[in-house]
Amino acid sequence: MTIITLDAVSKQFGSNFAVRDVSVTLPKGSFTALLGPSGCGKTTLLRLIAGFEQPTSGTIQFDTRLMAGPTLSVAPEKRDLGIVFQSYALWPHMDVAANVAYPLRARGIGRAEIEQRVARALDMVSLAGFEQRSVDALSGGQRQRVALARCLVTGTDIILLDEPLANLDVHLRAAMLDIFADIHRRTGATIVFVTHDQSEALALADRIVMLDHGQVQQTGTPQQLYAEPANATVAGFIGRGSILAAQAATDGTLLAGRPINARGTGKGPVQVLVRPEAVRLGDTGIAGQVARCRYTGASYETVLTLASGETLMLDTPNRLDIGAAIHLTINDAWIIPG
Amino acid sequence: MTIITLDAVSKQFGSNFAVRDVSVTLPKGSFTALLGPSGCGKTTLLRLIAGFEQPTSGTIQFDTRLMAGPTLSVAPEKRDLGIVFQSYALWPHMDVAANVAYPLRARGIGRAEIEQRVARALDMVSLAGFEQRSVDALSGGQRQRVALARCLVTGTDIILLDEPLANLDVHLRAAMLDIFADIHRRTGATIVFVTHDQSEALALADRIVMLDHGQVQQTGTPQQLYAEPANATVAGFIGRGSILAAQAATDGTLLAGRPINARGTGKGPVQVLVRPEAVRLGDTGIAGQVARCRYTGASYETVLTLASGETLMLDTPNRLDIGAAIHLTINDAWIIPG
Amino acid sequence: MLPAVLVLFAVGVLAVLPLGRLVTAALVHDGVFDATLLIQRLARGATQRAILNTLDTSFFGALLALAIGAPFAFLIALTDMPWRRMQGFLLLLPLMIAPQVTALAWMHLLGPSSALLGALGMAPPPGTANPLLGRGGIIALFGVQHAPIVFITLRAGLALVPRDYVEAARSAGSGPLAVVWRIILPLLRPYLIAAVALAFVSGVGNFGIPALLGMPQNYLTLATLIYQQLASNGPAVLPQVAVLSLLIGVIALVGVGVQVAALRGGGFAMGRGMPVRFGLGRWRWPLAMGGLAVIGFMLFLPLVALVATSLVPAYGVPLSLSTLTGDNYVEVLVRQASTARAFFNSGYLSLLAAALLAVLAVPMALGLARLRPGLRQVTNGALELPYALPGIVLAIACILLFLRPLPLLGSLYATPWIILVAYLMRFAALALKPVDVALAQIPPNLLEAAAASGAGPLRRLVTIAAPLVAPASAAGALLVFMSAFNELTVSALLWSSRNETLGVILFSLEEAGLSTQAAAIAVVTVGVVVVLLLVLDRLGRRLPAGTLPWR
Amino acid sequence: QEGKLVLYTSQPNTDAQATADAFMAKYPGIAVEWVRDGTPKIMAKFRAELEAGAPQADVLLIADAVTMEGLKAEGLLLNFPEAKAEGIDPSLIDEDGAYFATKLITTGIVYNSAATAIPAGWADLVKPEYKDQLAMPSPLTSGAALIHAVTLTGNLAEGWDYYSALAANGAQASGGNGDVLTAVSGGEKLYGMIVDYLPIREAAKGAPVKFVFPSEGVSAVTEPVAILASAQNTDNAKLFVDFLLSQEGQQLASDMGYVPARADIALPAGYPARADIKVLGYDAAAALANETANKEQFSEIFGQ
Ligand SMILES: Nc1ncnc2c1ncn2[C@@H]1O[C@H](COP(=O)(O)OP(=O)(O)OP(=O)(O)O)[C@@H](O)[C@H]1O
Ligand SMILES: Nc1ncnc2c1ncn2[C@@H]1O[C@H](COP(=O)(O)OP(=O)(O)OP(=O)(O)O)[C@@H](O)[C@H]1O
Ligand SMILES: [Mg+2]
Ligand SMILES: [Mg+2]
Repeated sequence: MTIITLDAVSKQFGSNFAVRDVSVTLPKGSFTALLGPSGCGKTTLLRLIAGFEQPTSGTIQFDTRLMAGPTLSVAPEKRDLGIVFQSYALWPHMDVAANVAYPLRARGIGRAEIEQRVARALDMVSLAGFEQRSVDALSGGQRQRVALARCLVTGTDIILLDEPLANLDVHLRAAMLDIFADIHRRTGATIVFVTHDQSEALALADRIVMLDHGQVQQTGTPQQLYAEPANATVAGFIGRGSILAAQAATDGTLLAGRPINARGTGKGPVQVLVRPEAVRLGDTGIAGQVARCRYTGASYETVLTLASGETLMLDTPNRLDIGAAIHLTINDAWIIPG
Repeated sequence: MTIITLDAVSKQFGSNFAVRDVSVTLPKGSFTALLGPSGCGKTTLLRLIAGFEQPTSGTIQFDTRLMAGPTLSVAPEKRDLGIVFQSYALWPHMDVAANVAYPLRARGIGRAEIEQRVARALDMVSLAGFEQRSVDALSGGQRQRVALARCLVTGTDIILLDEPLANLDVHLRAAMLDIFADIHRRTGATIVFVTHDQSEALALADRIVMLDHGQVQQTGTPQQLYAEPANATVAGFIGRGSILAAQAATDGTLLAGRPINARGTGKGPVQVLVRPEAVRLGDTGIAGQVARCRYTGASYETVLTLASGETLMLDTPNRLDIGAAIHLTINDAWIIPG
Repeated sequence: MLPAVLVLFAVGVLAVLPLGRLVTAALVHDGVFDATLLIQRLARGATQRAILNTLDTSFFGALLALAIGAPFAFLIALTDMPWRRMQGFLLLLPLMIAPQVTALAWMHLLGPSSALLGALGMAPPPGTANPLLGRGGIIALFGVQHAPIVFITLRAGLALVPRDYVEAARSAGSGPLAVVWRIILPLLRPYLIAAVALAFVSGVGNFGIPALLGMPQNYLTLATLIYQQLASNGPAVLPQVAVLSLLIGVIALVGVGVQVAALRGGGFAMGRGMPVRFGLGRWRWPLAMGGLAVIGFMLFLPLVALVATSLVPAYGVPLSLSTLTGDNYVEVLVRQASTARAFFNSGYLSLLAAALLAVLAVPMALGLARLRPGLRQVTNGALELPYALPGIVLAIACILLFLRPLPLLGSLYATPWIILVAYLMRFAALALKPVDVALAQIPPNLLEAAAASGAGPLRRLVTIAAPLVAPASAAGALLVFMSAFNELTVSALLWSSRNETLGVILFSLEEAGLSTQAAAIAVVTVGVVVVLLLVLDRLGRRLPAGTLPWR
Repeated sequence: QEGKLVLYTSQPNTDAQATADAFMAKYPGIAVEWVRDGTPKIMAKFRAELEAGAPQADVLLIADAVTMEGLKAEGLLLNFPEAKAEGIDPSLIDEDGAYFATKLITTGIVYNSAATAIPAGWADLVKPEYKDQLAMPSPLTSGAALIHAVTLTGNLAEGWDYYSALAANGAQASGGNGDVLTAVSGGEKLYGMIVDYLPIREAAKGAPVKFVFPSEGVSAVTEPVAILASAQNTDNAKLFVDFLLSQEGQQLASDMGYVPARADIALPAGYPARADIKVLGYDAAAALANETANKEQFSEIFGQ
């Protein structure tokens, strides 16, 4: 239950900015996703918070305690936080219980209490009874949960997760999503997790910080980022959708010469984001030609080419023939700012 | 354009069957996905076809040529096929052109022709101009495409792909899907690809062979596997959906005491698969309580608990409160055979 | 199948043949098995003492090597200590310098006539025995000589410890020292055991140090006991010597076995990842200085003493401006044609051995990988034996083997080629090890991709496997070259007219009491080695990382 | 007078080279191939070759006669009674002409110039002021040292008790003559038993050592030369033997710093007059017969 405040934090490797001028406040008990494409600086940002890297400039505070600044950097072991690595980083020379007990040992806590707290932490991740297992004998999801238990065991207020689900298969991933949500509810810790998978971020986080090229693109709730992306980068990264050119005026927005229902503000030529679920096929409306049709099970993801040459994505219940001419209406669009 | 025929193929490692009694025919020019959970034997099956493993029993034929049987095994280098590994397996000591040219060199083809065919292969994967690049200086998607070019360059009839998209990010993955489809169209080769990602299999393949525990669960088109899974394993693995208990009779099927529209045949107590898109909320119908609601962007994936204690998944446009009581109707269900 | 057969054949020629010949000499008399000689030998006090001394000095020497090598490995591999690379480079030098030269240098440093201590007024008074003589000195120099082995082995292990393991421990609340103690050391345990075992085996087979430091006081190890037996009784005692060689072989085998078991049984699968790097903060410079001081003491002081000795006209003459002379260098380098010849001979024989082994290592390692695990272990062990045995033993085996003309080749005896063959036998393990490791690290997919591309086994070997492990085989070749260039004991019995090696020249000068000339040769050899290493270091910038042990 | 000659010798490198060079200067048609090593090692090499059935050497030129006696007894040496050995004391020549002395290498006492007590004879070395300060070569390593031991124990009244007294006085017996020189000139020991030419030569270069011909007399080895029965180049070997025994060959030995075997050649600088060197005799045949016993006796005394 700690506020994490980053103020104008930058991190350079050589001349290359991995993180540039990031200012964010992560409220008490929030569950924040750091989202962005590969190489955008997510891991670096997490490592700055954990204290494994020192910012080139800017400050990091936990509540009112300065953790890193121009002249000072609190060592990672003094920051009292828990971190789960993408590789899980379980120590192969210790069994499950010893891995989980390690942070308590490092704090010099008594044997009896350690035992009890380890049992509690393993219970929380549904691994009671695995104490004596070698970590090499665990499946990916089990390892992940041991790593989680190790970071929960101290009752820390800050939990950092680096791509916690990246190595798990689809079904395990869904199960772990539930566990994370559950842990968050039960501990109330301030959780930060790194992911490049937008669906993970949407499903899990209550706040998303979207990064690109080391800079914050947008901060907000999942719904905000999905419905009202702050720029084309965010719009392109989160959810499926098409970005189309349109004309905005005070009395409405025109796309392909037809009025559409567009949220947001803008004037003159603008870009609008159209989500597949906002597109309906019809007998009239904007004309297009089927360019591609891909089966997804529930429906067919169809891509149309519009008269302007732009492409538009929508879901159709049936396979459409490539090249077929169709018409569509757009129920909802978002004028991308800037 | 080769028929690949596997007849009663088994492969044991020690006492453990990685592949058990697999018989499939992959028609000329087909694009087949080997789909299944981790460890189900997909890679082993692919390696059997490639000749890196010898079957414990059974035979493998390309057209009428016996490739592997009780007494014979043609070496991989004599099978004249192309393979792309999940790790790409590019040779770091050669540049892009040398990697792609290698299969031609191994066949003793002349310098001038090599150059020309390498250029054509690189062109096919949109990597013209990358000839002199070191493979270490390529992104994941580019490496993937180099590996693909290397396997295309000989004009082979059989292309094997092991989890070709697993290491790529979402956007690259979509782009590569297009490239694979395109290559298939242009070369007409018999393509077999391994994946554990059902959406990849649905989108790309014209046939899916679903494996579990080394055994074939179902073979068919993507639509068949999605709509009419042969058993609960396939039903649970492909697409989203819920498996519920129902009562089948000649005059219709009852679920929670109400008639539902169920395809398939069965008598007495059966299991039915209900896809989220077949569920509609309403004021009347089957009663349920919201157990979980997860944002996915386009909608909320909502899980209900039914009176029977079973859970049912559907998509709702809005977030429903946990615990809220609702009613629903089921438009379509599939009676899982067996 | 074929590669496996070829490997077994190669191992047979390189290892089993010479050792088998020795075993026959030891245990078969007049065509019947007869262990009485072995039992008689074991019953002797001198043999038992030598066994004890061998175990004692090798074990404590290995521990000392650990004490010296481990801190350096940690500081150089894990921290941001300034001048890491240079220190790593310097730390390898003791391995590249012949043990005899090391011993010589230290004796010259610490004896009553030490020019260096004399200049400082700290030399022991005349009549004081050299403090290095005896058990303590042998252990100390084993420690110095074999510290690089520990360093290299541990560094290889440390490079595998992923950063995540360390960072997970730090965010769990452990400071850097606790992390080293509770995470890194346990993870490194197999490497620690392997390092100690390797240093131990090196001690068992070492002749130069106990020869110079132990024999004057009749403190004999098995290696020096063999030498003394041969020297005093001549070849009449060949069977006896063979028996002693077997004993060394058994001890060495145990050491090798421990090492193999350590790296296999206890080995943890460590994920690859970014290497660990601790910030030392304000300790950076003090630690760098401390490291340099230790290296200076270990390496430079004795070398300077050696240089000082080489600059006086006769051993025992104090170094001063009036006694300073280059005569020893002129004598050995210009007047004695044999020295120049020896440089040439040692040069080309070592180079040939290194090149041949580098080329052979790749197919051998590939073949080894195909053997059944049990057979593979045995084969590896067999290959290490000629390296672990004292060179003089191997030399005798070679004489026994190659004296009679071979079909096609004729007699190798009295030609330089017998030395080359002995080098190939002795150093095969050195060349094979890095290649073996590198090959294991090549993803099998790379070779499979080549097969799927239509390349047959030979083509795969030449175009894929060989280039990929080239850095490793180059590193192995480098080790072979250095070792062969500095080697004294193998060629001691195998050289013939005009085929003398550097070691032979150095040894006979020392034996003739011409310590100053011996020192001059030693200094020149060290110089050549250092220059070579520097050239390699230059080249190393273009080689892949990890090719050179210090890069 | 052409072809080659294979020489196995224990002469130091420089001397071996000089000898070969001088011989080849005289017989340009003959190529001398020489191999040099300590006597035990060169013998080990020879024996190994013998065992394998292909001995390489034509001529042996090694430190001591006892080894030659042994070889002769085994019938490995070629008798060469017609050798031109005039001018050499017949006692230094084998009666059957199997081996011939080429020089006299005596063993005396060396001391470091820092030593306060100057030894005059062997008897001094067991005195308390020499305690723990004597280095001597081991008969187990050096052939000359074995003959020295045989000679001293045969001529001194105390016999082997003399060696026991040395051992009790802390003498260190190990290695060869070179090791003794290193120990004494390096100051680690103040006194040593050693062959004459090493300290005399080094002292001339400024090494802080002096050599004493003890008053009781010195032992001597003769560095005998012999032709092997298995020699391939017997004619050249005979020429070589004759050359070594000739005035020219003997002068060469003197120039190299050794006492020549021929009485008519002057001693090199640094030596007293030939008449002042009292060489103690020994019985080579007995020495050979008792070789093992003597070595064991020695080992026992010095606990080796
Ligand atoms: N130790 C380092 N030295 C030099 N550059 C680094 C270092 N760590 C990261 N970088 C660079 O900083 C940038 C951001 O890296 P970072 O690991 O934070 O990205 P990421 O968003 O976590 O990417 P991914 O999703 O691939 O893990 C990259 O360009 C990376 O190459
Ligand atoms: N060389 C081998 N030796 C022993 N067992 C093996 C070997 N290769 C595969 N197996 C076993 O065979 C089974 C099938 O493995 P396979 O690699 O084919 O699975 P997969 O379906 O490709 O899984 P994944 O999706 O994880 O790649 C597994 O239980 C695996 O452990
Ligand atoms: Mg990252
Ligand atoms: Mg697989």
